Amino acid sequence: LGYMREYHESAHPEVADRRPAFFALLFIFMGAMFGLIFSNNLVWLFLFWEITTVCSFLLIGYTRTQEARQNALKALVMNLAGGFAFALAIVWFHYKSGSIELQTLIHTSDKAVVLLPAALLCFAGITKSAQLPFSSWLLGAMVAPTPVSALLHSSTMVKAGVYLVLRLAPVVTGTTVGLLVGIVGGITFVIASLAAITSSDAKRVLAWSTIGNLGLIVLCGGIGTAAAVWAGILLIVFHAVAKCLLFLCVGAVEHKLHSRDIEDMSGLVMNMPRLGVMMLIGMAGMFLAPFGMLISKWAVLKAVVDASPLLSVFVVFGSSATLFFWVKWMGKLLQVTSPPQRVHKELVLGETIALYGLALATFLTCLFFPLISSRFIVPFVVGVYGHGASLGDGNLLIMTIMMGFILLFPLAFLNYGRGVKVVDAYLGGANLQGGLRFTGSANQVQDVALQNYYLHSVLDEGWLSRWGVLCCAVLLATMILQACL
Amino acid sequence: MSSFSKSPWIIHYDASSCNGCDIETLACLTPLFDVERLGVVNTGNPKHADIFLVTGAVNEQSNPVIRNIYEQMPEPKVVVAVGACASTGGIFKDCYNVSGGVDSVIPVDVYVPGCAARPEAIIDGVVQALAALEKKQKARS
Amino acid sequence: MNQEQTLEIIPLETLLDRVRGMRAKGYRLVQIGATRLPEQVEMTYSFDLKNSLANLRFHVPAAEARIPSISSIYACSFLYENELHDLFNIQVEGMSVDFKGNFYKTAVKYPFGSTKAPAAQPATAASTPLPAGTAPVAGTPT
Amino acid sequence: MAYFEMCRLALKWALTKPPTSRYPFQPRKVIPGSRGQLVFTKDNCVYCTVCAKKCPTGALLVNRAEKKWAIDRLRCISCGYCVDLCPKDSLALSTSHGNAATSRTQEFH
Amino acid sequence: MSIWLRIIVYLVAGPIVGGLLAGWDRRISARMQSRLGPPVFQPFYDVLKLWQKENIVVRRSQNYYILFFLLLVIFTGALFFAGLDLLLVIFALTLAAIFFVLGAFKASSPYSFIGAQRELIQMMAYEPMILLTAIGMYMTTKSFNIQDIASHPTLLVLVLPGIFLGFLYTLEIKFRKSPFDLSCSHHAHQELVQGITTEFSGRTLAMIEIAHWYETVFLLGWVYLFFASVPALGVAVSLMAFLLIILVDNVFARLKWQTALRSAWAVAAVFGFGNILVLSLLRTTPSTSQPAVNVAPLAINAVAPATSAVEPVQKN
Amino acid sequence: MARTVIPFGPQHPVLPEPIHLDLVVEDERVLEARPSIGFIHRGLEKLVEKKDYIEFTYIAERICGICSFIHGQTYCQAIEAIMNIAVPPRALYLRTVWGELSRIHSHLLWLGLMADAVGFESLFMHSWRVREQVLDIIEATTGGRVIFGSCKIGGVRRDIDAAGISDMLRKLETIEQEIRRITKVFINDSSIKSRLCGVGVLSREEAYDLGCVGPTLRGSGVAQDMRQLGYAAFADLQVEPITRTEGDSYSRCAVRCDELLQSIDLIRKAMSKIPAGEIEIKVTGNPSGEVTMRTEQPRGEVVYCVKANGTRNLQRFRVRTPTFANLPAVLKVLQGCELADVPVLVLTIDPCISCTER
Repeated sequence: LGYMREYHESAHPEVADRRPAFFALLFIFMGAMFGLIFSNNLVWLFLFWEITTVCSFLLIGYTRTQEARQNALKALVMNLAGGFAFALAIVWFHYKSGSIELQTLIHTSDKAVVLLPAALLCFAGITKSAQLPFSSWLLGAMVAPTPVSALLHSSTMVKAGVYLVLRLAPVVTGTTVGLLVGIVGGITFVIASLAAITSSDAKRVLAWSTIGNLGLIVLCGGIGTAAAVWAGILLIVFHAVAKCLLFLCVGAVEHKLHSRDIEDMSGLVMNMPRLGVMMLIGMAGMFLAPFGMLISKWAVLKAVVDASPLLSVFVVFGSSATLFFWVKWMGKLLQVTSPPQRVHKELVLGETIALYGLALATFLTCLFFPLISSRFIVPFVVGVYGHGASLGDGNLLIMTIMMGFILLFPLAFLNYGRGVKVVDAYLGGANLQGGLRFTGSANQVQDVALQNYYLHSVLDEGWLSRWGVLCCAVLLATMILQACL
Repeated sequence: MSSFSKSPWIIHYDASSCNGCDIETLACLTPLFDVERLGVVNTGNPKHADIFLVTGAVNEQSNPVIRNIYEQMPEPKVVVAVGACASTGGIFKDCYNVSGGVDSVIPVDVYVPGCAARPEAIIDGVVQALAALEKKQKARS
Repeated sequence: MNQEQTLEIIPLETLLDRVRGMRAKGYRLVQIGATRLPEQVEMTYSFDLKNSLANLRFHVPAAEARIPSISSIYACSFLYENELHDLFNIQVEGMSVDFKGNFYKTAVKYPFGSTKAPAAQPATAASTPLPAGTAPVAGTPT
Repeated sequence: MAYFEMCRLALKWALTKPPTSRYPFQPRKVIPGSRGQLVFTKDNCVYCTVCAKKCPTGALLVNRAEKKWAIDRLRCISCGYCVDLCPKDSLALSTSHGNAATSRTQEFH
Repeated sequence: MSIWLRIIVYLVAGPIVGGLLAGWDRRISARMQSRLGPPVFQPFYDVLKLWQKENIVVRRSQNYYILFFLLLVIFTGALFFAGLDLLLVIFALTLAAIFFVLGAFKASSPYSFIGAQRELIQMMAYEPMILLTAIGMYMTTKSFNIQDIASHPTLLVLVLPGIFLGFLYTLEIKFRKSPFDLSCSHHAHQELVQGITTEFSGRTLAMIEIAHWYETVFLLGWVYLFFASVPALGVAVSLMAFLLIILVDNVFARLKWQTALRSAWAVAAVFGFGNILVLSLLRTTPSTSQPAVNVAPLAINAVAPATSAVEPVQKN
Repeated sequence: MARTVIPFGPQHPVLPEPIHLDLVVEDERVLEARPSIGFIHRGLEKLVEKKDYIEFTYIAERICGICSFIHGQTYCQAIEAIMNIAVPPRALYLRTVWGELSRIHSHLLWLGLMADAVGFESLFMHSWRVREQVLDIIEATTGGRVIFGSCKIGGVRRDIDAAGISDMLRKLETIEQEIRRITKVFINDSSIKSRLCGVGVLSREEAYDLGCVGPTLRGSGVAQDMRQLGYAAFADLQVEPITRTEGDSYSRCAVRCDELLQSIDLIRKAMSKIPAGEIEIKVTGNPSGEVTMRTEQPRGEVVYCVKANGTRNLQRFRVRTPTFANLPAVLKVLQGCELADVPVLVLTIDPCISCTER
């Protein structure tokens, strides 16, 4: 399980500010996470699991506002429901097989015995990773301070859920339970990606995107083939790095602009160049071709198509929706509608280290992706399945070439602004000199304002999540029933 | 270079004409005259255009618009004043709100006579404009 | 031809009531027009019902003219009223959409409302007999 | 089927010779009676200046003393008012549409 | 090296063929509109002219995005004609399109902004179908490798009729032709002036044109892939598809983005997914007619130390 | 949330004439559209003080290049009404024919522009191709393509001889066939329907209250047509207003499609009834008096208020053009429409800005 180490290292540097109590909580949290990952005993696992639940409850409620408390409670209730399922699974498994070892569970060949506990554990994993019927707690958790959000999202809490699901993948693979888990993940991915389009709150977009990506991981877990699990783990790693970077960026921006509305981030690359570029790297890391997330999505797609092509439809639709909201956000950062106002002292030292580190990690994980894969992930997959998976070597070479393209892009700026004449934007001939202003109705000077599309006329967040919750709840109920019978 | 005379892209603006020259300008694009066979494309965007077709005399409000559009066109560019009004102010030159032909605002390279200017006359104007375009390009390089 | 029309001179004070009455009878607002007379502006409100035209007319002094807006009765009147303001310098009070003098951008402010009234016998180039010899060419061609 | 009407129209025309004129390369199709450029015949002109006085755009300039008749082609709107008024029939409208010019000049006769 | 040869042929012939196709497109469209139309070489004249025009920009960095758009489109096509991984080609294409969109965002002008948003909507609309096409091809040929797909003995269109139709539909969006010329169109766009290209002029606009040529060739190459086992038919059908697109361009009004998005997703769900559904149903029932292809796909290589056996399919 | 604010016009490829709108947009829904006009305001109403009343005919014709003839005709009618001139019947019939020809060319022009506004370039081209055939008739009979210049106070300036009439009727045959083919597309094509149906709905009451005129009003089900006043030869030719009840852009389009055929029909009727005789009578003296003259332009009712005081120059000349009356309707339907509908809605009233702003 060496890969987990690597993944934690990337999550570490951000915890460099705020107060002792907070820090202590975080520390406990981190500890619990380590425990969670390294324990094999189901009871221990359960203990750590519940510690994270409680920690997250405390962390979300940290600001002690009404809203924070409510959301914290919501998180607690939902996670406890999952914990309950967890407990039930342990009891049942112990009753049936007399063992409380995770390894035993995984390697027990008698499907009848392990299926119900596996299903229950999956259920627990799904609650923890905020899959659709339970997604609201994670969205609510956005009231917490940004490092908490970052922690919850990118590195630990929610990953614990998918980690569990992935661990169980060999058990559920090929069963109806696995299929249903996969479908829940798939639906979550699509719905969350669509929902992310409709939101202009940066953290909410990130939250939805996290839910979506976790959905993708759960989908992998549900499919449970070697390639799928390999892809799922890749997703965890890359997602952790890029998401962490993004959360910290949003946090830093919020700190400076006192807003986390994406619309307010217009022209960020001009106003806060370093932060803007970091954010762009983070976003590129989330969905652009040569970066890690895309490699993993690619792997996911291949794995899914190999295992059950029908499920690929979720990946296909979901990822196209993902594309939309990321690109429009990136565009917003690049767009300059008003004269740039440089914000001084963009970042404090700690933040700088964290952000640069993570940005570097985004590149490095991508560049050294084959290494990571073969050194850490493949051994794990091989350990479980007896064989591993990879993308073709030739493809990796091409990926590297594309990465080269991306790295070359800043070089283009060496020629910045030479040989061109700057004129005003086209405004139907009504433009005024300098800036994006035009003579409007009644000879009034109007400023151009540009707002991203949220597709409200075809997508509605409430409607989406209602139906998503309904579908997934039905599917989960079917899953448990199926496992019982 | 000959490429300029083979691919003149136009933009059309109505400074304050009676519409007659406008629809004749549009008629140039339509099947009977089809200036696209000469490579003309109506871009509707100053940043892509080579030839600025202005119809109508200039009035108080269209004055800055013409100037803006002209400034947003990349070099080399030529201006064609289409019709009597655009060339001289025409029948409206005595109106209180008309300041005269287009050349009172921006330099005009070709004048097209007529009220309303016939499509053939406009085509003639564009052909003359191409020569001016070539000349300007030579001067640039 | 059947261009039936009636013309009624009304005092300015009754304008709103009369217009309301017109509206109640189902008339459509056809136009609001003004004519600049030497000292006054002659206002004409035309209404139509089933192709017969009814005009209401009143006079306001050319300087400092003020009339109430009928845009609360006929919503479409705001265009006419803004035009009256920009061309005739008539203050229209209570317009639903007020362009505040920016409806038309004219080179001459209030072209029809200059204090100098148009001469009864305007002398223009076209109609004035010119001394034999040369005919005028307004604005010599360059 | 009405729905495919446009397909029919497009395909039919794709296979038909287009009605496009080849104008600058071939002469324009002239419709008799079309109002084009004003043509001045010097022979019977008495330089009465009626045309110049009545021209709505002031495109004509007549000097009786010097027996000069001039026209600014760019101003002329081919309305034919002068043709109607000319007492000596020395003015007529031709069908040609006149040439585009690169500068504003007057034409003297 | 035949791969390198193919790439070089593509790099050289791509713009020529693409430009000629664009020229024919304009000419045929003109004829359908009862016009004579421009000369076939018109696109080349246009690009040549644009190349010499003055370079004007709104934001100084906007042109670099377009440069990379062009490079990446060429790169995509090269990958495609080199016969590499189909998914990778799609990703590269997406990356290219994203650079285009970001360039328009950067220009920060209202019309290019709306064009960019609409282009994004279009990308979102066609992406599923394009991915499903790749998946459908993979399911039939057991490989994402274009080389393998092309040399596969089955006539893909027979197995993937739905996907083929869906792909043609997407092509309509990809070529930015009516009814889906939402973000920009060749002529003045009635809503957005020049849409996404509004602020790009001169050399940069020429680059966009060239990129479109490359894209055309690459996309028609993809159509060919459906008929790759009968090359002559493939070429013929690609050209027919191009003609069809021109015809559709001329007999449709522009649809709204809502309609475009909904219909494209519906097509992807019905034709694309439907086709895959049928395929997977057929596959689960044992059929002898399916040729057993045992070419080791590049896609999933076994790297396990114990065995190099391929496990591409489900275990059940 | 910040909203998108963008300028639409004055220079915009869909607008042959400049008009400006500040559009406040969210996603693509227009929340607010603030107009700005005056880009074509020349102030020609005041030109009566400089040009005499006969010369002014040429200016009246150039108020607008599309409805040019009917402007000239209305002006002449107004002066004739003031001066009590009895125009020879043949002249009245010729005016009717030219008026209807200009309606056909204007409606075809509009159909083309509308097709263009919904992104249907090829239909635009076909509409304008047919329009050129109409222009051929017009040029052959009047000598002008868009500015006819054939109307004068007291009659018309040109006659159409028998050969000309039969030639015209023959050409109208083919034009009618072509028009039927094109209008079929406008009426039936589903992609056009998807862009026009339900866009810019004006109920009967709204349209009437907003003072709409012409096809805009008739598209909402109000049977109002100034040709029923019986000016020119319309007293002898029965004109039944064509109406539709839906009140959306599609119904306005359909009304115009039907009016094309109606106009062809009217020309045929007029040509069959045309009396022989003089085409003009001599006009002497100066007008004195006041009249309000209304006629039906392709876009609807135009109102001329002419006041003369016995001099060669009119005292007041005022035009209220149909577009001016229809503008409030556009502003109303623009609220809450889609950005893609803006060109459609701006064009749905067949705006003629140069008429409107004079």
